[in-house]
Amino acid sequence: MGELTMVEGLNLGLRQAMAADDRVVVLGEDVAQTGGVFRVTAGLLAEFGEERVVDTPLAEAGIVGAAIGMAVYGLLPVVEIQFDVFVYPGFEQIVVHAARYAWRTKGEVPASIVVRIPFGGGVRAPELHSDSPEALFAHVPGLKVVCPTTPRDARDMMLAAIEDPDPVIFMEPKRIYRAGRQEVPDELPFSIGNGHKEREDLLSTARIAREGADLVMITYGPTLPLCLQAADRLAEERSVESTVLDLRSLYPLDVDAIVASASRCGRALVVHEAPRMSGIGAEVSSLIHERAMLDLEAPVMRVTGFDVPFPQFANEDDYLPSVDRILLGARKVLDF
Amino acid sequence: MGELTMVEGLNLGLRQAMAADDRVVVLGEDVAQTGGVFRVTAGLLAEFGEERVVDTPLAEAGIVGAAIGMAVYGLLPVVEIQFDVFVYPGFEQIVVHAARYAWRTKGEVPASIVVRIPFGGGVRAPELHSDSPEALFAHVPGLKVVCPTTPRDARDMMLAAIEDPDPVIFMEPKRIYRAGRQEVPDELPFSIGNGHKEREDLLSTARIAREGADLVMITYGPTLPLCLQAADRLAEERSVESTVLDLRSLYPLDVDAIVASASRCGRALVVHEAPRMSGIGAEVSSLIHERAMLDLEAPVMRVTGFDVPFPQFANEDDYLPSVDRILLGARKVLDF
Amino acid sequence: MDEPEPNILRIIGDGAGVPDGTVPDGLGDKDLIELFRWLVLLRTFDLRAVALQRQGRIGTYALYWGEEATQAGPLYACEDADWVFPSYRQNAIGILRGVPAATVLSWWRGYGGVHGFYNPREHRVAPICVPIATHLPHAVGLAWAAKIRRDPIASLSWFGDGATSEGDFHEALNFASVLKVPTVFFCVNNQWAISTPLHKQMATKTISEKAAAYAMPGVRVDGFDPLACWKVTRDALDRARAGEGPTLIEAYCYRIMAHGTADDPRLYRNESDAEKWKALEPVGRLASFLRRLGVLDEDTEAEMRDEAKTTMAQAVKEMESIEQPGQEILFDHVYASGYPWSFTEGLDELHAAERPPAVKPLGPQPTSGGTSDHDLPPQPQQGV
Amino acid sequence: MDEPEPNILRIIGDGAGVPDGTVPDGLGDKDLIELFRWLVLLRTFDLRAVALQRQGRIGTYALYWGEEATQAGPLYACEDADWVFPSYRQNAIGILRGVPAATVLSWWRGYGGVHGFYNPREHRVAPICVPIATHLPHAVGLAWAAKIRRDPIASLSWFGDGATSEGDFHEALNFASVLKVPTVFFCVNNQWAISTPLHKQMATKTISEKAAAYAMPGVRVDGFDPLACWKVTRDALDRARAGEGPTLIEAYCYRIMAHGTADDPRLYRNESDAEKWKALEPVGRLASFLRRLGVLDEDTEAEMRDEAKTTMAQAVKEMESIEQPGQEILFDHVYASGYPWSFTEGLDELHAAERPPAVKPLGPQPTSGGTSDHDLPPQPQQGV
Ligand SMILES: Cc1ncc(C[n+]2csc(CCOP(=O)(O)OP(=O)(O)O)c2C)c(N)n1
Ligand SMILES: Cc1ncc(C[n+]2csc(CCOP(=O)(O)OP(=O)(O)O)c2C)c(N)n1
Ligand SMILES: [Mg+2]
Ligand SMILES: [Mg+2]
Repeated sequence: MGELTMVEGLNLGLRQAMAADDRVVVLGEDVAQTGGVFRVTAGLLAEFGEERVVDTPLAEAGIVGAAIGMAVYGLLPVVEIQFDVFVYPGFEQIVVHAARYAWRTKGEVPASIVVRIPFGGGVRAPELHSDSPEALFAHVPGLKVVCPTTPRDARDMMLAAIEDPDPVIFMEPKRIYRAGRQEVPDELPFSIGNGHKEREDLLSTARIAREGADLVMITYGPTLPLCLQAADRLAEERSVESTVLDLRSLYPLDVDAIVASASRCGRALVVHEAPRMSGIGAEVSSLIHERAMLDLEAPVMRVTGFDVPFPQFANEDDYLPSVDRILLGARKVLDF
Repeated sequence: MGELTMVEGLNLGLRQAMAADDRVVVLGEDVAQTGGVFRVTAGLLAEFGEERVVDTPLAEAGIVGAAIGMAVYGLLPVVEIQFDVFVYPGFEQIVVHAARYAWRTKGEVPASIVVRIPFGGGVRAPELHSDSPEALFAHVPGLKVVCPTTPRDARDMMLAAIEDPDPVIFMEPKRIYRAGRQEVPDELPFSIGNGHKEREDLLSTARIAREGADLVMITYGPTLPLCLQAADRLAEERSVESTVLDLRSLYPLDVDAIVASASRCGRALVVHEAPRMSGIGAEVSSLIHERAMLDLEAPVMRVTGFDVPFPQFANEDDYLPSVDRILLGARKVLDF
Repeated sequence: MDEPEPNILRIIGDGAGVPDGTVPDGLGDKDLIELFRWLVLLRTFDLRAVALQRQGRIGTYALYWGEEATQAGPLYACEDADWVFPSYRQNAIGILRGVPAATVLSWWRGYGGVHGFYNPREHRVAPICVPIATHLPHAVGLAWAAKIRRDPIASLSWFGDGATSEGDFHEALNFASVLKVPTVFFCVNNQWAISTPLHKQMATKTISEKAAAYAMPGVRVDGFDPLACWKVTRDALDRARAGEGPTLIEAYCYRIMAHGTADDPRLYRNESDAEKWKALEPVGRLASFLRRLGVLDEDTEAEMRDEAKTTMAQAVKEMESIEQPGQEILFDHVYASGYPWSFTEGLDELHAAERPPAVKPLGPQPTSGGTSDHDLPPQPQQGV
Repeated sequence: MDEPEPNILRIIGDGAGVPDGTVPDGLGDKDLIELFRWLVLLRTFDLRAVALQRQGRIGTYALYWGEEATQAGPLYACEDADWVFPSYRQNAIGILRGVPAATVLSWWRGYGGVHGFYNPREHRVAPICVPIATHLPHAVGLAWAAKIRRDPIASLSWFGDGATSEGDFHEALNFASVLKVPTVFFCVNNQWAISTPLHKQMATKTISEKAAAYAMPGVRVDGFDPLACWKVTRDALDRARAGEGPTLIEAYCYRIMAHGTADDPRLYRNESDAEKWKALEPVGRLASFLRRLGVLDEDTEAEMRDEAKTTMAQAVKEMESIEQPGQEILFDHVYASGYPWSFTEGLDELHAAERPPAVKPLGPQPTSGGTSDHDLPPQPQQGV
C-alpha cells in the first residue's frame, strides 16, 4: 500500500477486515456518509454499503448496546466514538455488559466488539475533546485495551482487534493520526480466521521502539515520539542510551517485556498523557518494583499529565508531557 | 448518641447536616418512603419532608444531573446510588460535569454534591451488586473520593462531605455497614459553616488504626477489619508489630502519612478489594517507591481483588482478600 | 372482576359478570393446554424459589408471583428462532426454552460458570439482566443484525415500568424505530419499582402512549391475561416480521408480591391493594377459563402440577448436588481468548492461601423486611 | 416564502404572498427594537468569530448563522432571574446577559480560567455545554431547586435535534414532568446533527410530538421567526411559573451553514437546499418586518450594526491583549477548596522544565473541510 499515515493504516485495516469477513460492520456517529470526523472510515460506505456502514442516531449507550446485541447474534461490530469524552455515556454498556458477556455465558458468547476511541490532546480542540480515559477501561476486568502508535501497528492491530473474540477498547492517539508515514504492506499480518498466535501477540505484547542499555522509557500513544526524541537528546548530551518500549497493549500489560527491560537497564521512566493518579503508569511502576526492585539503581519515576481536567487548548502544551519534562524525569532517574 | 453501627452513623450525619442547613436535600431511588434499601436514609422523610427527601424516577444520569443543577442553584444535594454497579449510568454526569464545574466557572460554582455509593461484595448479593469502582473516580481529576470505615468516621465524614464545596464520591463499605458498633458523640466534629480545617482533615487525611514498627498495612473500607486481624495474627505468631493505616481519603491520598509510615516500618503492604490493575494500590505503591525506596527493606506488595468480574456469591469469599491472603502477602514483604 | 381500563385488551373474563372474549386465531386447544402448562411451571418455580430462599438454600430472590401471563404469553407468541431478553423479573423464562431449572436456581444460589449460566445461543434467551433497561439496546442490536443477515427472526425484551425512566429505554426505542428493527418491547407495568409508585416514575397515565415519541404503535393489554398477552405479542411479531418495525406493549398489572425477598412492602404501601389484584392472577384465571371452555379437566391439571413439582424437585436436587465450584471459576471464561498472565498468578496466590469455607448454605432467612431490620447479621442478603 | 408546515407558529410573513401576523401582546415597539438589536449583535459576533477562525486567531468554532431567532427570541421571553443553559451552538448567548464577548471569544481561542469562563450565577447563564444533552438534567435540577425554595424563577435549555436521541434528553424530560419543574426545553431542530439528517435520527416527523411521552405540551414554531420564538417561549414560561410544569418547544429551521468550521457539508448534502432556507434567515426578516411596521428606520439599523461591530472590535482587542495564561491555570479552580498536594508538585515540575512556546496564534486555516483533507498539518483543529 505504500507509505500510510495512521489514519490511512486504520482505514486499511477496516477495509481489509470488512472485505475478508462480511460479519464486520461499522457503526457510529457520522461514520458513513462523511467517513467520520477524522476520516478513519472514509470510503467504507461506498465499498461495503449502507447496511454494513451505518450513521447511527446520536446516542453512545445505544450504539455500544446495539453493537453488543449484534455481536451476540454473531456479527463483528466496530464502533466509533467521535471523541474520547463522548465514550462516557456508553460507559455502563462497556463495563457492565461488553466486559462481562463472555463470563456470563460460560465463555460461549463474548461481546466481540471493537470500540474505537480517538483520544488525547494536542490538536487545539475545544473543551471536552481531549481526554485520555484508557486507565478507566484498563481497570475494568473483561476488556482488552490497546493503543497502536505507528501506521503499521494501526493496521495490524485493527485486524487483530476485530478478529479477537473479546471486546477491545481501541485507543487511537489522535494527535499523531497524521504525524508521519510508514510503509504498510498489503499483505495481512496473519491469515484471517487462523491468526490466533499472531493476533494474540499483536494485542498483548509491547514493541521495542528503540534499544539502549542505560534507561528504559515505557510509554504508548502520543508520548511515544516524544520519548524517542528525548532518547536521542540523552544519547547526544549524556551518552546515555535508552530503550523505548511501546506498550501497545494496556490490558493485559506485557509484564515480561516491562520487567525485563527495567531489570536490564536498572533505570526506568514511565510516560503517559493521562492523569497520574492510578493511571497506567502507576501499574507499570508497581509491577516493576514488585518484581525487580533489587535490579533497580533508582526508583521508577513517572512523567504524566497532571491530576487536573484537560485544559483549554491555549495551555494544553503546558499540560502535555514535553520532551523537556521527559528529560527532567529521565535525569531524576539517572542521577538518583 | 451512644453506640452506633455505620449505617446509623451515616444516618446521624445526614440528619445533623439537614437540621443544620436547609439547603441539604437527599435524592435517589427509594430513599424517602423506605429509607433506602440499606436504611441509611431512614426517618429523614418524616423529619424533613418530601421536598427535601425525594424518591426519584429510576434514572441515575438524571439523578446526578439534577443534583448538579440543584447545586448550581445553591442547594447541597446528597445522592444515593442504590448499589455500586448502578453508578455507571451516572458516570458521564459525574466525570464530565460534577468533576469540572468549579474549573469551568472560575472556581465560583463548584458542583457541591455528595454521591453516596454502597460498594463491594461479601453480602451474598446477586450478580452485579458488588463492584468496587472507587479507582475509576479517583482517576478522574476534580472529584474527591472518600471511604469511611468506622461508624464515627461515617458520621463525621458525611458531615464534612456535605459541607465541602467540591463534589465528593462517598464510598460506603456495605459489607461492614452493620459489622460493629462504636460510640458516636452527639457533638458535631466541627462547627457547621466554620469547619474548614477540621473538615479538610476529615476528607484528606489517613487514620492510624493500629500502631507497630515492623510493617505497615495500608488499606480502606471492607478490608480494614481483615488487616487488623492479620496484624494481630502477625503479632502473635511472629512478634511482628504492624501499623494499619486507614486511608479514608482515596483522592487526594494522604501521601505524607503513607510515605512516613512506609519509611518508618521499611515494609509495606497495600490491601484492597477492588481489582489490582491501576487500582488505588498501584498508586500507593508507586508513591512509596518514588519517595522512599531507599528506606524500604522490601518492595511494597499488594493484596487485592483479582482482575476479574466480581464473582457470583458462592465464590465471593474466594475473590475477597482474606486474612490468610493478607498474611501471605505480609510474609512476602517480611521475608523478602 | 372490574372492567379493564379503556384500550386494554382483555380476553379472559370471570365467567360471571365479565364475559369471556373469543380465543384468538392461532391458538388451538393444544396450545391453550401447553400455555397453561407453562404458567404452572413458572408458578411452581417461583413458589419453590421463595421457599428455598426462606430456608437459606438460595440467596435473595426476585419473585414474580402473578406476572406469569406477561412471561408465558409473549414467549408462546414467539417462534423458536426468535430471541428473548429477560430482566431479573423474568429470571425463569429460560426454563420454557430448555434452560435447566437447576441452572436458574443455581444462579440465585450464587453459582456462576457452567452451573449458573447458560449459552444464550443454544436457547435464544439472553442472560438474565440485572441493571435496569440495559438489555434493551441488545435486543435491538440483535434483531437489527438478523435483519441485515436477512434472517426472518425477531427479538423481544421484558422490562418494568421503572425501566422506562432510564436513558437506555429511550435510546433503544429510538434506534429500533429509526432502523425499523423487528423487535418487541414488552413492558410489564406492575405499577411499582421497588417502593416507587408509577406516578412518581412518570407523568403519563400509561406507558403505551410513550410509543408516540418513536412513531411506533403502543398497545395496552391486561397483564394478568395470558391469552391477551399472547395476542398482542403475536400481532407485534407479525408486524416486525413484515418489516414494519418495533412495537411497544404495556402489560398493565400489579406487583402483588414484594419486590424481592429482601423487600418489605409494608414500609411503603397498603397491602390491601395487592389483595384486590390477586383475584386476577393468571394461573387460576386461565385454569377457570379452560375449564369453562371444557379444554382442561381436573386430572390434566393435577398432572401438570405434579409434573412441575417433580421438575422442580429434580432441579433442587441437581442444584444441591453441585459441589462448591473450584476457585478457577473466578478466572474461567472472563476472556474467550484465554487467561492473561495475571490470572495464572491469581490462581497461584489462591492455592498458596488457605481456602475460605464454602458459603452455602446461607441458613434460614427472615420472611420479610430484611433490609429494614437494624439487627440483621453483619452480612445481610441484599439486592435485585 | 412557502407556507409553514401545519401546527408551526409563524408571525412574520414576507410582506408579499404570506401575510404578517400580529405582534404578540407583551412586545411593544421598544421590545421589538431591542430584540432586533440582540439579533444584530448575535449575527455580528458569529460573522466575526468565523473570520477570526479563518485567520487562525481562534480555534474551531461552532457557527450559528441563521439560528439567531432561536436564541434571542427565547432569551428575550425570559425574566432576568430565569436561568438559561446553552449548548455550544448558543455559545454567544451570554453576551446578551452581560458576559463579555471577549470571554466567549477567548473560550474559543483556547483560554480557560478567568479569561474563558464566567460565573454562571452572575448572569444566570450556565457554562457552554459541549457533551450533547448533558445540560438538560442540570436545567431541570436548577429549576426544581428554585421551586423548592419558592423562588418564582424558571430555566430554559437549548439543544439540537440530534440531542433528542441521547438518554439524558429523555431522563431530563421525564424528571421535569414527574416533578412539575418550571423549565422549558427549547429544541433547535435544524434538521442536521453534523452529517446526520433528521430521518436517521428519529422516526417521528416532528420533535414536538415527543412531548406526549411526558404528558407535557409540545409546541412547534418557525425557528427563523424571532417573534414566534418569543411568543411560544413566553407562553411556556407563564405555564411554568403557574406551576403547570415543563414544555417542549421545537423550533423548526435548518442548519444553513456548516456544523462548525472544521466541517464540510458538501461531503454529505446538497448545498442548494441550504440556499433555499437562507431566504428565511431571521435578521433580514425581522428588519423587513420592522420596516413594514414602521418601527425601524435605516439610521437606527445602521447605528445598531455599527454598535455591534464596535462591541466586537473591542472584544477582539480585549481577547488579543490577553497574555498567554500562566501555567498555574492548569491547577487553579479545579477544587474550590484549594490545591491538593499533587498540584503544588505539578507546578514545581512545570517550573523546573522549559516552558513550551505559546500556542497562539494558530495561523490561517483552510476555509472548509479541514477534516477531510489528508494533507492537513499534524495538529489539525477538530471538534465540536
Ligand atoms: C441501573 C439500575 N439502577 C438501579 C437498580 C436497582 N433496582 C433493581 S430493581 C429496581 C426497580 C425496577 O422497577 P421496574 O423497572 O418497575 O421493574 P420491576 O422490579 O417492577 O419488575 C431497582 C431500582 C438496578 N438494578 N439497575
Ligand atoms: C455526547 C456527545 N456525543 C457526540 C458529540 C459530538 N458532536 C458534537 S455536535 C454533534 C451533533 C449535534 O447535533 P444536534 O443535537 O442536532 O445539534 P446542532 O449541532 O445541530 O446544533 C455531535 C455528534 C458530543 N459533543 N457529545
Ligand atoms: Mg415495576
Ligand atoms: Mg441539529
